Amino acid sequence: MYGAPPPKQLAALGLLVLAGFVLPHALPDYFLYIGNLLMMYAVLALGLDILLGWTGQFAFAHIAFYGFGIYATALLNMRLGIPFVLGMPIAAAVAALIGLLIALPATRLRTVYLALATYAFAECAQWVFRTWDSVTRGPDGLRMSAPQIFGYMVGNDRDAMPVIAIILAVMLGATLYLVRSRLGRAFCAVRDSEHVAAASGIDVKRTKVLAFTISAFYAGVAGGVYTLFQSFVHPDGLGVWTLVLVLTMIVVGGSGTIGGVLLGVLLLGVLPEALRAAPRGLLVWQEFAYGLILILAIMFMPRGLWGLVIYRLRRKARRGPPPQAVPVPALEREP
Amino acid sequence: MSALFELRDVTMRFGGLTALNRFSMQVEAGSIHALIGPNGAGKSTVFNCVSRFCMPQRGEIFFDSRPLLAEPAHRIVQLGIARTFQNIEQLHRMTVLETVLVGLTSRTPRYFSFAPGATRARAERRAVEEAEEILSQTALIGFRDTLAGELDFGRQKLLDLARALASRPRLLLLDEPAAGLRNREISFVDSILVNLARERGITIVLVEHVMQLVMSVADRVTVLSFGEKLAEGAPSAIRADSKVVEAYLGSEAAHA
Amino acid sequence: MSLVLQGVASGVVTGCVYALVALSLVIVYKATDVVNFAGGELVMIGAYLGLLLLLWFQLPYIAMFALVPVAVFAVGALFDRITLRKVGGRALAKHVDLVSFVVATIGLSYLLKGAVRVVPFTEEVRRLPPLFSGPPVFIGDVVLQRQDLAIIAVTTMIMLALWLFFERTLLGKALRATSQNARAAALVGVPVSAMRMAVWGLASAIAGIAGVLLAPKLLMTPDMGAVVMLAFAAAIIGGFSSLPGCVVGGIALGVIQNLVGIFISPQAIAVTPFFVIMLVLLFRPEGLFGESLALKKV
Amino acid sequence: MTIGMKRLAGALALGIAAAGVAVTAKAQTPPGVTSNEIVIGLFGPLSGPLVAYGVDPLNAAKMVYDEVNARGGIHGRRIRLVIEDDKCNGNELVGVVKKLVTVDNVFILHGGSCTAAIAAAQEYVLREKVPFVMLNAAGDNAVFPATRYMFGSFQGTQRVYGSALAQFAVKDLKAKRVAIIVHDDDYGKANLAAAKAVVERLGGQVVAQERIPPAIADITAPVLNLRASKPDAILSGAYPAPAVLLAQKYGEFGMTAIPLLQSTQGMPTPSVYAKNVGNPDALKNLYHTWSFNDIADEALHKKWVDMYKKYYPDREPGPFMVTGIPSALAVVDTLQRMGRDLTREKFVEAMEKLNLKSDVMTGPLQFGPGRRDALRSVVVVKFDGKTQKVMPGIFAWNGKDGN
Repeated sequence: MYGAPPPKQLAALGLLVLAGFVLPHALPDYFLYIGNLLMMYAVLALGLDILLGWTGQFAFAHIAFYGFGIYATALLNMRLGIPFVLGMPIAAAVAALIGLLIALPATRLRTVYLALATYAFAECAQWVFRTWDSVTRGPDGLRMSAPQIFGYMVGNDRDAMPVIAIILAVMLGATLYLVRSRLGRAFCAVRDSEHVAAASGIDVKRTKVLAFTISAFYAGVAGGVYTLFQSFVHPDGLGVWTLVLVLTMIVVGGSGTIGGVLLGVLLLGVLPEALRAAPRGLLVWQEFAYGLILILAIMFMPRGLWGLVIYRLRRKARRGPPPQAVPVPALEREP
Repeated sequence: MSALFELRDVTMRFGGLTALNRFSMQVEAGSIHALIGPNGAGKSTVFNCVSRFCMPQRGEIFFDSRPLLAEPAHRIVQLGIARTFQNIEQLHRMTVLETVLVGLTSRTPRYFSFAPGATRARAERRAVEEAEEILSQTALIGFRDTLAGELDFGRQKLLDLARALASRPRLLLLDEPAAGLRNREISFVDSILVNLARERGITIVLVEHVMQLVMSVADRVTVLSFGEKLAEGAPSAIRADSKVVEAYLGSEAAHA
Repeated sequence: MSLVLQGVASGVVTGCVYALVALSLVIVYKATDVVNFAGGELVMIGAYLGLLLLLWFQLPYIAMFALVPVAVFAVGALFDRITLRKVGGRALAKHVDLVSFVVATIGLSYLLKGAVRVVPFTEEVRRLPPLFSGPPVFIGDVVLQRQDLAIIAVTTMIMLALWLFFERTLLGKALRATSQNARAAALVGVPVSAMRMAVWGLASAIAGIAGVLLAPKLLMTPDMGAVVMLAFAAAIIGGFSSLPGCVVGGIALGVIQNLVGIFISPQAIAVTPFFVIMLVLLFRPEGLFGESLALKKV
Repeated sequence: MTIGMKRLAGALALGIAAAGVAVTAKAQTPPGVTSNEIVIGLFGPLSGPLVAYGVDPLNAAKMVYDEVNARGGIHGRRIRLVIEDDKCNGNELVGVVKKLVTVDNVFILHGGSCTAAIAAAQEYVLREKVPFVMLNAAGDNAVFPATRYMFGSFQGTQRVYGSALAQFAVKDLKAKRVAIIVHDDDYGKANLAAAKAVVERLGGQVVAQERIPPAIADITAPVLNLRASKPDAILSGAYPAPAVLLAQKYGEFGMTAIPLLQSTQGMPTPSVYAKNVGNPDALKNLYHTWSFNDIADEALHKKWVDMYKKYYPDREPGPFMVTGIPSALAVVDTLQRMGRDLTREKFVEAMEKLNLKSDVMTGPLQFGPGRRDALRSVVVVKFDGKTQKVMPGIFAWNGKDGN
């Protein structure tokens, strides 16, 4: 991608913020909660997709940075009295720093080795959250006190929504610019061919390290967002299930596309809520259906739902002579 | 005699296999230098050593009297050496224009990625304009927004060349640019190469099996066989060299 | 001292179980480049199928032991035929395969787990009768169950059989060729996609046997597939491409876990395999037994 | 984009209108109560890994309410249930609670099988002042410290089990050196703390504390550690799978001279447990806590099983079925005592006065000011693999040990 984000997309960000301010006055807590949850997942998934979809690094450490973001933001607030507006950026920055430290050895690894090493890191982090009683309250879970933003208490869905909408808009806007930059193109080039990337002057290792770092930053921010509308964190929620959920959002929606990731977040976030209407006896099949959806999505939508949508749109736009018809010109030889 | 590019005594082993054995060659500025040899002779290894994808056990490589082996892979293009790839190694999921923008990396300012603003907008605009110009030159402008992976084989090769050209190289390493192309496309490549060397003064090292192309464009030919230099000279001399004909050209000479 | 010896002996047995599952993962990875995150669920399916055959169909133990690998073979082969062939058929670049393949296997793992979970019988922990029962065996101070000895024996036999199969039989050689260079294998007439299917079946059958063997030892729940992470750790220690490496890796892991439990803390047992994975990859990115990666032809 | 904006505007208008209606409606009647209906939000894990703790118990609770409705309801009001699946996942359970409170406008919440997930919703429930009665979670972390609106632990907390085993070990078995093995999670932590406090209070000594991972594959190391500490009794708070592994190794290592005391959660069905252990020797010296009446009085238990089979003819009740009953009985009892005048605050006050001698549990279900855990006394049973023998005495937690 290149250039600047289209004005329409930037306007959509404005609309998102507007909705964040208006909806709390219109909807019951339940919808606000689901909305906040979706916005948090959006930040989390956008971050994972930078690594997975844009840079092509199959890394699983994301969930650890998310957990770190939650605990760090909450503990900075509770233990040191550092307000959210400072605490969350600090937490996210430290998450990014850990991401950088992980990336230095991890970028030497490929494919299965990278996937397993980063997964192992995530498991180790979860173990630390569960075992480090004196700081995280361990398996009892941590009750978080409500954060303050410029002296204004947040902690319920109503008050948190505008703040979360602003954070998502900022992160989304940053992503829009990021993918349209030299760095964003370097991510894609590394994903498609490290050889071509290196031969084009891209420092492959540095690019990967940056992708890890930025991705960890997003996860840290998502963790900070969690503290805005939730009041309790437990290590059990920071395990493989949440990771697979975010991964599924990306894959079903369409990895390596912002629209696809958002679509995936929306679909998989709303799906369990929509399933509430299903007959009770069928609920037990959810896990089975979840696996089936994953398999079918991978089989029939290699580019995710977004890929299907884009493909349709493109085909519509391609009424007229197909570009293959352009002939190869035969240049005259120099004498 | 001004050698722009020189390999001196390069030996490269992979496990027990010696891909290059004390191989030396000199390339003169502004020339088109072909590197030929049977499959597995080590031609691509030469390029991979220059690209810094592998590290020779011994020997040195100089570009403009500067030792290359001390540089990391991504610095090579900044020094003025660009390359294409033999197998179509493509940025499959990037569009044609984006691919050329990637080629422009070494010449795009490293503005802060997240910062919207006038500097960034100007830099992006300039890069896109330049990329479009390169696409026009290589007759790919009609495919500007097509995914590279969706191009036909010939145009993928062209795109690879366009990407390499985007860095404004002084030395261009082309790995089988004509392999698998139809005659009509080969003559197009032919014309582009000659144009690049004569008009823009780009030095070209060409690995190629299509003798028709080699013989028509090369100023000088080096023949590699099993990692060692077999012969070197003008195309006509190589063609006449009995050793070369025996070792390599053999049956193919008849076709050429 | 007997404390440590006992820990080591039990660790060896548990390690053999990890090794069996790891073998299944590595065979698939070597031949098809797919990291099978559903490996643990194939183990689980094997165990529950065994229980089904024994309790529901009242089959003798030997018949069950023979039928389970066949059934799980079918599950794996069908998964490859139906899903992976389609996913692999249209892949553009290498890493895209990896993500898609891995997600497909994650899908399979949830599918299998979900299918087992709908049967209320599986709500409670179950146990498959052991292959051999009887009083435990004493070797000095060290106690082992007869089933433990059976596990060691079967692991050794499978290991040997696999070695003979890959080294000595035409089919095995064809499989190896496929895993080293699919395109070249296709050129010399190896039916590559049938081979991939066979590999998936074979690996799944091994997982199924592992299920029958370890179900008496680890007990059965629909979530018992979590053992796959231990197998991954074993495989990583072994280099992820070496069959003997798996066995050594599995046994090393089993022993390390017990020593950690004895000398450090049982709390740390859970994190040991992951710590081992990170440590091994930090210092030896190709694992302890792995061959270093050759440059891909550009 | 314009279509999207129009839709958004439409949705907004609708939402605002709906909110307006909701506000006016709220002012007239207490939420979830009409002249002929009480709405209760009932939820538990109906899918996911912990489905065993959800489907049958929730069915059983529903059965209790259905039975009440069949007899004409409570003071002329029928109970209407809104049933949801929480998957035992915190994020999901919080969503369910918010849906039940703000969309379905239930009177009270009744549900939750997992303490950690319930704890995630606690702050919201307290803020919105909605009574929350737990379905069948042990719930240590949701009832300690006690909060006004959360009620639960109808089968006893982990503190109760830990304390009962410790009392039995030190007082009845005269153990001086006690080794404790628990899960490395919140339940294990609470169990261990209570057991340790009791042992030390009674003059015993805790010689080993092993915290094992819930998914442990090889339990050799912790069992060796237990053996090395030379205990007079081993207290276990392990879950079903590790509990079986523990008993197997304990038998294998010839430790059967040392009594093994297992908390309830490790053996949901004792006969299945015995079958899983496989080695009758290992059960020679086994005791376990029990909080249900079925061992002492099978007839009472059978009544509920038969009723379950009547309501759900195509489902064989699992081991956790009865765990859904006591909480539902407590809600019904409280509503009965309240009469027709229902508010959430009055429900809390009536719940505090609960003193129910249910025919399901071993002890009375009681709450009080500052007490939100219902069951504090259990029995200890000796189990040899075939017969169960209730040991004399009721083992009660004193409300302090381990807090």
